[in-house]
Formats: sequence, structure tokens, C-alpha cells
Amino acid sequence: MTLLAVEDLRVDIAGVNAVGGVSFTVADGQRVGLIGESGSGKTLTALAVMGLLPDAARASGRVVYRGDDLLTMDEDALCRLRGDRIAMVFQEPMSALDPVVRVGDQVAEPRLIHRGESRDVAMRHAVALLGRLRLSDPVSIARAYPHQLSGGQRQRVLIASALACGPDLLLADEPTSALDVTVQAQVLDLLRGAVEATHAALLLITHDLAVVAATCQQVLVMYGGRIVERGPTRDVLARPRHPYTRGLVDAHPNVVGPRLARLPAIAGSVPPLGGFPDGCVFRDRCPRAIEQCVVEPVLTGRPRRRGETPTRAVACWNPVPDR
Amino acid sequence: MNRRRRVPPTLIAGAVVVALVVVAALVSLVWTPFDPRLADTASRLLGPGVEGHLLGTDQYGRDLLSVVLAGSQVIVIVGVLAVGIAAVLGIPLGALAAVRGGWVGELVMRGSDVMYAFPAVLMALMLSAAYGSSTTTAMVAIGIAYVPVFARVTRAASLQVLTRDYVLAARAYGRRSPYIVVRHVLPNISSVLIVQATVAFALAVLAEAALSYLGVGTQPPTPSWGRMLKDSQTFLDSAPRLALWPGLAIAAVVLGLNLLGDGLRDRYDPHAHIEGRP
Amino acid sequence: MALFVLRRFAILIASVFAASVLVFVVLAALPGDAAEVQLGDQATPEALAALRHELGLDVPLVVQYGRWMGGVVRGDLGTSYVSSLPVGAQIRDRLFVTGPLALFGMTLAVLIAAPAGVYSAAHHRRLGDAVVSALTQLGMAVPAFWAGIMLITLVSVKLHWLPAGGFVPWGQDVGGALRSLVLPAVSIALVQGAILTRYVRSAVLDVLREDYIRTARARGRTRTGALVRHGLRNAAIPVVTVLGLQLSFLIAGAVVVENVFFLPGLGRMLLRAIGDRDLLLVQGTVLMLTVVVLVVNFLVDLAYHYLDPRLRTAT
Amino acid sequence: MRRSVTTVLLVFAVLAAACSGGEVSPTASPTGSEPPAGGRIVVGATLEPTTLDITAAAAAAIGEVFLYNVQEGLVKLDDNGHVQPLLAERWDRSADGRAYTFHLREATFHDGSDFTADDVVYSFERVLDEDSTHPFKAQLAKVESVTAVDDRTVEIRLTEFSNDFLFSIAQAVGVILSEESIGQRETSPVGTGPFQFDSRIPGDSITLARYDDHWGRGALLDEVVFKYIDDPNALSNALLDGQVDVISRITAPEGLGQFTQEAGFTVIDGLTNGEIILAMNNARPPLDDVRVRQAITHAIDRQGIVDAAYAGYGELIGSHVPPQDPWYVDLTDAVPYDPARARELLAEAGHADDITLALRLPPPSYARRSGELIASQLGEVGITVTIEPVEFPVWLEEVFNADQYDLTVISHVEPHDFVQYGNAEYYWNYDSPEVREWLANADRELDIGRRNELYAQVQQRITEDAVNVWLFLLPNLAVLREGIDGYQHNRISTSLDMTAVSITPRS
Repeated sequence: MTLLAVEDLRVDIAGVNAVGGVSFTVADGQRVGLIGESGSGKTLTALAVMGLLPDAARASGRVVYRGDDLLTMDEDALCRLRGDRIAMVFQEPMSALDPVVRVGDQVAEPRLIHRGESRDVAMRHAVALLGRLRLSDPVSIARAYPHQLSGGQRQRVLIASALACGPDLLLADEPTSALDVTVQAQVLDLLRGAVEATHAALLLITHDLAVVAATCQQVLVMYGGRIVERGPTRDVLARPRHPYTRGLVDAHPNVVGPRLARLPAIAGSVPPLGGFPDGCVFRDRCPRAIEQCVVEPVLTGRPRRRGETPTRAVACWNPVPDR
Repeated sequence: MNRRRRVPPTLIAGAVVVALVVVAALVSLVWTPFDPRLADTASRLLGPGVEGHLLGTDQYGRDLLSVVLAGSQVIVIVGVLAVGIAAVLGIPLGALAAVRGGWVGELVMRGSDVMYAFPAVLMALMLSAAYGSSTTTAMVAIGIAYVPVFARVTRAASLQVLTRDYVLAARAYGRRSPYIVVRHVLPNISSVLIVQATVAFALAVLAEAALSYLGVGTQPPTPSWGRMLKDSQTFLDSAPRLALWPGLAIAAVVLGLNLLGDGLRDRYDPHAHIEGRP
Repeated sequence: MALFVLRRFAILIASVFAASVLVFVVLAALPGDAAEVQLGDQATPEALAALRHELGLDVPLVVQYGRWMGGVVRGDLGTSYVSSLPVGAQIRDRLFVTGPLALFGMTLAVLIAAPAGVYSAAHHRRLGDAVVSALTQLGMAVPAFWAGIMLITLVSVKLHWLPAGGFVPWGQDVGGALRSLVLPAVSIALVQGAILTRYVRSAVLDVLREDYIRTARARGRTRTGALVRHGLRNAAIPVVTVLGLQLSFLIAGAVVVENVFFLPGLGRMLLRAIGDRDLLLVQGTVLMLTVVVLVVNFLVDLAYHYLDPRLRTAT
Repeated sequence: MRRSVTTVLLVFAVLAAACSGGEVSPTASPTGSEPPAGGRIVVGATLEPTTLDITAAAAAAIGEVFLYNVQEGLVKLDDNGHVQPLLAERWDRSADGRAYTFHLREATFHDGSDFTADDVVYSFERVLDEDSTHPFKAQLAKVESVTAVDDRTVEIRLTEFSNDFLFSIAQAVGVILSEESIGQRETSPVGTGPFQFDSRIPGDSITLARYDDHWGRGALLDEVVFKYIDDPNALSNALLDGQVDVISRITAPEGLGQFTQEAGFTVIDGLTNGEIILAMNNARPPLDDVRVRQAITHAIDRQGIVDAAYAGYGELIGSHVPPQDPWYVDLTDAVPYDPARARELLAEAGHADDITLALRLPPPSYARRSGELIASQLGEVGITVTIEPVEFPVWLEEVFNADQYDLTVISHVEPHDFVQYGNAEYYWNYDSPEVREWLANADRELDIGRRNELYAQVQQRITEDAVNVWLFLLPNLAVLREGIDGYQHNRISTSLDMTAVSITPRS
């Protein structure tokens, strides 16, 4: 059953387009990865879903969650959803926690808001949650202040806080990129374990292919505010069809694979907001660009059975041949 | 995201008002409709427009418009020099406290605390008792009283800059503290200091008015808006306009300076903390 | 925590001592002395010499300072040789006027500034913000004595709601004392409130940009909920500094308001004492001022520690 | 026999002089009916005394509260400056005028002790004592001895007759204190007056209460509060608001408009001894040249100053004597306002337009306001004037004691202080042997007519020598609330005499 359906989502900031018509769906319990370099609009997409866009931003299109369009929902209704049914974990653990409030209170806060629990009951729940995230001595952690915890601990606190009410959709914006590699793996496992335990759906936003490969069933590749390719993770990473995805995969140092003298890089660099060419946004850097690329390609794919939306699709007039 | 780079309206409004005052000050040095110091007792308390006096005359028969125009000179002098003194003494102290830290920092900060015990008013009283009341004593008193403010702001802003990587890098290849302060710290906190200067200028104008009220500010026959406001009080029933014009002038200048400060702050450094002292 | 308090206390003492020397030197350098003021225009050189001897002014400065400091250490600020009233008692009585006035004024200022500052920050770049900013600009542009005179003319003389000034001693009638402080406190609050509003607005704006506000909203807090629950306490930290500065300024800086409302306050006494060359009184007062400023700053630091756990656990 | 006859004649003469003159007596209370007794008056005053010891400081603010109200002398000055009996019922003077015998009343001090001749001796000895620092000690220079004949009689001998003797002891220097309570003179003074000291709130007010055992009629009021408000606007508002019942001194006369129209306020415009002068340092060139001084006098539009600085209140005077003194000569127009003549004199003296003078101004508003106008007016005749405002202690030390000034504006409030024109050391630095001799002779001259002639010559000469520019007489401006009677019209002594004042409670 589709939990979340995003249809032609557009986000403009002060008149400049940052997300140009993004559509995708997330099913119950499904773990979807949203890959893209910084500036691809992936964070804005997540914020649009949560309704937490910065003041200067305007969103249009539809974001349907269990039949309701979040974009048109009034703030109070959204507040009832956020933290209860839909939760989010942010990138910067250092600044995402209130420095003057104890960690326990911040984890317990969703319980206070949505379950109306007393402070003690919510606090006990929070300590349990922290324990489940394998934090040693959760009681003292709960009493501590954010500046007394390490980056990894803080990220786990944020995750605990997000999962406090057992949401059915968790958005995670680069949850581990600020952590060093060893801690990253731990936190990812916890995140995945927690999500699976509660049958929650996960929309994981990252620029790290390895993270997506290890965590997500479906993957969406974003560039210049658009989804350029979509499909099952293993399938897309093994046989990328869009030149940009191809470039991304090739640029990824495969520790196991053949040792290459020089990693291939994508030509040029990501243009600033509003600096993308018309038509296919990647065409100015695409080795396979053809003159049809001046027209914006549509995300297309062959459905396995008639009438079903295809799980595997690509938005390119001259995709990489399927070997 | 270049919206903020556009010059904010507050900056324009503030700059216009301040420019007007400076122009008035310069023009009045050379020309005013009448001699602002000529007290022609025969034509006392004339209404606006009478005998060519656009705004009328004051209780001593001086042309009100000329006196108000000439009054802007004191405002510019007191403002610029008072802020100058505060900056010239305060900024190095603040930078020193930030760079050296330790007991030097503590000494500077505690010293500035002690200075807070001497508000501009008290400083002016002492100086006027020693050297007679005049624009200079008022200016020096206000300047000294604001040294702690500049020291504190400079130190706070410098501490932020000192943690930045490019400073660590400079230190890495052996740059000595004074060079770092001049080359890296000051340029980067200049926006904060400019904003602080405009706020201090505005507060200096108000302080001069307060000192004139107590009789230790600018003395006759030099025209001063603060003193005019004070002297006009006893004429409130008979000639309220005597109080209107200097009051409006002071309000306009302070408003202009604050708008200028806000505009600069929005334009250059939106996150700067303004510190000022009443 | 104790170490912090002890260290600050030692610095407090050192600063007070430094201030007393500074005060003494500056005052001793002033032309004219109490003897001349007392004898006025009837003075003859012999009478001046005799009076100076009687008042102990003909003794070298260092000895005078020693005597004064000796007394201060024993808690006795000496007796003024001009008014023959004990200095300590005079300062205490005046502090019972200026202290409450400063606190009353600042409380009103906070009651004005906190809501106005938060409101205008929350309505940033919209009408509410513009209106509040305009009012604060106005508040800051009005000289304090002007506000006072206007209030008296309107409220006291025309409406007779409140006394036009003067102070009813606390002992005699607490209600009366409070009534005599209302208008002066309001005129202080207008100016200081305007200044404080600007800081509250700027502090709240900075806080609203912080990530943890967004996190709180992601947990389901409404905009105001996030601001109140997480924003205000963080915004309070920079505001407390300004509050401390304003409070310590008002102890001596309110002389203008004290003059307009003829309150027997500290500022006005100081103004008169300098005029009379009542040096013992001036020295005692300025010394006490320094102590008050340092104590207020000390309290501000403590407030920091209470508000900001990062400091509490760091030292 | 001859001695006694002349004594009687003289006593009669003195009494006659005392009662002569049809000047206005204190605001007459409603004829016939007794003024209402009881009630409380709050007097708004501007300058608070620092010490309460009338024998320690010269400040007029002390006399304002305590002289005649709390502390009395043997004699007293009435509202027109004539000597009236007080603690002395009557006195006889020897023919040569060197010996006064005072017959004392039965009276008690506030500390309960009896008033006797010993108290008089003690009080005078205290002033005359060798190392006494009493500010007005010089006024008793001619006193040779003070002896108690018996409990009720005191004889004071002078080195030579002095016209000013009775006039002087009628003021602060002649106050009789009780030895028993001398210790508390600085904080809660004791005297024999109709009021006794009640309490003081430094910086705010001094309260006097009615003394029931007063020897005479006693005070009509139960309580008098002197409320100190130095800001003129605050003072006016306090009266409008009912905080005070009287404003005892108006320093900004332009504000009087709001009182006359309002029903119920009475404005007092009386005389004082305060001659406001533009003092010139006669020793300092070019002011040592009489033509320059005359030119300056001609350049000053004194009526213009009175109009602009004091809203027209204040009489013009031509010399250093107030109109109420018996020997007053009207020299107001002796040196009229004549800028052209001023320029001529300056040219004659060779200073067409090269004079620059420092005008150092003490704090009072009459000085600061007149100073501005003088600077502008002298500027019109080519004399550049730089204004230097100074604090009172600085004025006393640098201007008064050290003669470091060219011009200053000050009001000389001490009565009969024109005798200083005989003192070459006085800050004007005017040394005229003839004037000194006339003044000395006049003081010891028994014949009143001859005395007045000598004083007239003095006035003539100092005006001709243009020693100073006599601007105007500081008016005694006050405002009373409805229902107040018996308030003094003039201010001859420093006392704010409340002994005859009554108040009918507000209707």
C-alpha cells in the first residue's frame, strides 16, 4: 500500500526554481534512498514533505500521505502529524539539539506533545528508547546536556527522538555524513534495525552510494532538482542507465573491485542554483548528450505488468545501453 | 540568494538623514539666515515668518532657524569625536583582551567593568568640575564612557574570528598576534564596529542633550539642541515651538543614525550583536 | 562552581580598590575645596586656612586617602565635613530611592521589551515587525528628561492621577513611595525599554535561525511552541548581558530623571556633592557605585551559568 | 544729665526711623479678623543647605530656614529692612554711640533651658573668638566687649559708633544659641524662635514644627516643610499639582504666566538686596582704563537684559545700592545705553575693536542668561567676549579669591555690601582712597543726614568711575497658593520669615 505519494513537487526559493517537478512513492515499511550531490534539491524535497521549508521557499504540486495532501493541510493539522506519524532526522547533530535542555527531555518531547504523557512517563520511555539504540548507561545520557555527548551519541539521540512515537514514515537527511566512518556503520545499522522493528517506511537522503546500497530497497537519483533515474537499488547501481548515475557509480572507489589507476570523474561541476541548462539538466556535462536533449526528458520505464507503474525508469533520450 | 545584497531601505533612509545633518553643519559654518549668536532683545519671541525669521525667534531674540542649523555643528563634532575616542581606545583594548586572553583579558574586562561605574553623566560632571563645562569636556566624557562598550564588542567579535580556520592557518606559518589582529581580525569585524559606531553616535547625541540639561554640556553662546530643549521648557505654555524644533532635530538625527546602523547591519553582517549603552 | 565564585570575588575586591584610588586622585585634582564653598564670598585667607585645618584638608593627600581607606575597611565611610552627616547613612537612604527606581524602571522595560521584541522577531519582515521597530526608534530618539516632563504635564498637572514628583519615604507610606516612583519608572522604561526591545528582537531572530528550532518543529511543536519552549531561554543569554549593563547604568545615570521628578536619589546627590566639593560623600558614593556595578556584573555572570549549561560544566 | 537726655533723644530717633516710611507692610491680613491658626505649609525652595549650622557656612539657604523661624537674635529686620526689637525688648545707646545696653525678654530655648544674658555673651564670644571660622566674623569687627550686666541686661561696647552694627546683628551673625545644645547645631539646631527643628530628609526636605512655649505671639502654623526642588519646571508643576503651597524663589520668570491667569495664585514681586552686577577686574588692562569701563557700561542694554533674561521682572539700578536703603540715590540713567558713545570711548582709549575679554559665569540662571546677552551686546561695539561657565567652587577660588577673570556676573545678596568699594583687596580691585575714607566716616557718623550724604557721594563716585555695570536688582519672585496670608513681600535678610504666615484650609 502506498504510504506517501509525491506528485510533480516543485520548490521555488525567491523566484529561483530549486526542485523542478519531482514524483515518487514510498510504500509501507519500504526503505527508499534519495541520492544526489549537494545542490541537487534532495534536502528541500524532504523539507517540503515535512512542511518545514524556509520562509523564502514556496512549494507546489501534491504530497499525499494516507490520502491527505500535506501541502494544503493547515499548520495545526501538520503539527499533529509531525513527530507522531512522520518524523525526521537532520544532518548536523552538533546544532540539531537544544544546548540548554537535557537530552532526555528532548527525546521525550514528542511523547509529551502527541501522547499527552506526563514528564516522568515520557522520560522513562525515552530512556528505554536510548537503551534500544545501544547507548551505554541511557539514564545518565538522558540527564546529560547535548554538548557532553559525542557526535555519534547525539545522532542516536536524534533518531530516538524521531522514533519516540513510532512513526510510520521516517525522513533521514544525511544522518551519518557528519560522523566518522566507524560510527557511521553502527548508526546506520541502528537506523535500519529500528525502522524494520516498527515497520516504518524510510526515505534516506544521502550522497553516499555505499550507505544507500546497505540500507535501501529502492533508490531515486536526483540532479538539478529532478529525478533522473529510479529503480531497485542493486539494479540501478549495478546497471545504471542514466549517464549521471553512471558517472556517480564509476566515481565511487570500489574497495573490492579492480584497482584503477585513476578514478573517472564527471566533467565540469554542479552549477549554482538556477544555473542548470534548459531541457535535460545534465546535458551540459553529459558525455552522451544528443541534440534531442534540449527537450526535457520524461522519466520512463517498461512496466513488468501492464497498468503497473514501472519500478525501473530513467529520464534520458540516450540512456546507457542495458548490457 | 542575493536578495540581502540589495541595499536595504533602512540604510538609504538613515544615510539621507545623517547626510542632511552633516550638510547642515557644513553650510551653517559659512551661512545662516541670521547670525545665530546675535541676541536682539527687541525682537524676542517672534512668531514664525515675522520680520523674515522663518521659524521665529527665541527668548533672547536669536533667529530660531539659524540656531537650529548651527546646533548641528555640535552634534557632528560631539558625535564624531566622542565615537572616535571610544573607538581609538576601546578597539585595541578589546582586541588585546581577545588575543592575549588570560589575566590580560581579565584585567581589561574588569577595567571596563569599573568604567561602567562612571556613566557619561558622572564622567562629564568630574571633567567639567576640573576643566569647566564645554563641548570638549562633554565629548571627552561621552567618549571615555563608551570605551568599555567598544572594548567589549571588539573582544566578543574578535574571539569569534580567532576561532576561524584562516586565523589558525596564519598562526601556523608564524604570523604574530598584532599582524593577525590587523590583517585578519579587524577587517572581519569591521561591519560589527561600523554598526556599533552608528549606535554609539546616536547615544552620544542623546548624552549631549542630557548633559546640556544638567548644564554641563555645550555652553552658550555655542548653539546646542540639548540646551535649547532645556531652556525652552519654561516657555512651554507661551512658546511651545521653542521646544518643537530642537526636539524634532534630535529625534531625526537619532532616528537616522539608528536606521543607518540597522541598514549597515542587514547589509554587511546580519548576525552581528549590537551592544550599546544608554 | 565554588572556585569560580571565589576567583570572581577576589577580582571584585581588586577592582573596587583600583576604583577607589582612581576616584580619590581625580577628585583631589578638582579646583576649589569644601572650605571655600562653606565660607563663600565672605572668605578671608586666614579664615580659609583655619577652616581647612579644622576639616583636615591641609594634610597631604596620601594621609587623607589613608584615613579614608582605613574607615572604609572598617565599613565606616566617614562623616561629611560639609553636611556633618554620616556618608554611609546618606548613601543608604539615597539607595533606597535609586535602587527601587532602577529595578522598577527595568522591570517595566523588560515587560515592554520582551513581548515587543519577541513579537517583532516572530513577525520578521512583516507589519508587526515594522510597527514595533518604528516605536522603538521613537523610544530611543526621545531624551529621558523630555519624556519625564511630558509625563508630568499630562498625568500629574492635567489629570492629577499621580504626584508631579517628590518622594514619600518608605517608612512613612509604602503606597505613597511606590506612587512617587511610577512616573519616573515609566520615563526610564520608555527609553531603556526601546533599547532593550532592539536586543531582544535581534537575539530572538538569531535563535530562530538555529537548527534545534527546526528539530523541535519536526517533533510537532508549533512555531510559537518551538520559540517559547526552546527559543526564549537561548535568547535570554545575550539579553541578560544588556540588562546588566542597563541596570548598572541606571544607578548613577538616572540623575536626569531624578532631577525632573526631584527624587532624593543617588545621581542627584552626586551632582550636588561634586558642586559642594563634599569629597568624602563623592568618594563614598562612587566607591559604592563601583561595587554595585561589579556586583550586578557578577550576578549577570551567575545568570549566565544558570542559563547556559555549557558554561556550568566547562569550568 | 546731658548724656541721658541725648540718649533718650537718640532712642527715639532710632525708633522713629524704624517706623518711618509708608512702605508696604507684610501682606496685610484681613483687617479686624484674627488670622486662622494651625495648618501646614509646604514651601518649595531651590537650594538645599548642606549643613544646618548657621554659624558655620555663609550659604543663604541656611538662613532661609532657620533665621527668625528657629533661631533669633537680639533684633530683627522687618520686611522693609528696618531694625525691630526681638529677643531685646528695648535698648539704650550711649551719646557717643559706642555702648549699647540691651534689655532682654523672658524666653526659653527649644532645649528647655532659659534664655539669659550669659547666652548672649556666649553666642557673641563664639563669633569673636580668635580662631573662630565664622563666615561673617568681619561684621562684628568693631565689637570691643560683650558683658552681662545681670540676667536680663547685656552691654555691648564698640571701638567706635557703627551705623551698620544693629543692622548686622539683626542677621545670621547675631543669632543667639544655647550653650547646652551647641553640640547639635549642625544636625538639629536649637534656638528661641516660634518654630523648632523637627526633622530632615537630606536631598528632599526640612520640617519645622510650632514651638508652643515661644516668648511672643508664637507661630500661626503647626508645621512648615521646606521642600527642595532645583528644576524650575518641576517646581512649577509641584505647585500646580498641589505638592507645594509656595514657590519661594522663581528663577525662570517667563514661567509665571501660567500662575497669574489661574484663579487663586498670588504672584509676589518684591525687593531683595541682590544687586546683579557685571563685575569688572579693574586691575587688568584694558579694564584699568575708566573710558573702557564706561564704554562697556554704555554698550549694555540693561532693560533689554531684564526683559529677555527675567521676563521684565527686576528694577534697574545705577549703583551698588538697592532702592529700599535710606541713602539710595537713583543713578539708573547716569550711564545710559548708548552703543555709539561706547564706540567713541573705545576709539578714544585706542581700543576700537581689539579687545577680547573672558566672561566667567557662575551657575545661577540670572548669570547664565545675562551672560549670553552681554556677550552679544558687547560684540556689537567691537568687544569680543568668550563665555566660560564655571561651577560655584571654581568661581569662588579662581574669580573671587584669585582675581583670575576679566568679567563676571554675580548677585551680591549681603545687605549694605557696597562697603566693599572701600576694600582694595576685594575682587573688583578698585582702590579709591576717597571712597574708602567716605565709607569709614559714614559708618561712624552719628548724624543720619550727614551719613546719607557721605553714602550718596560714594554712590556718585563709583558710578562715575564705572567700577562695575549695575544691571538690575534681583527681584524677590514667589508664588502663593490660595488662602496664604502674612507672607513677606521683600527679601531683605536671608530669612524666609514664616512667623507671621497663616493658611486658611483649602475650601
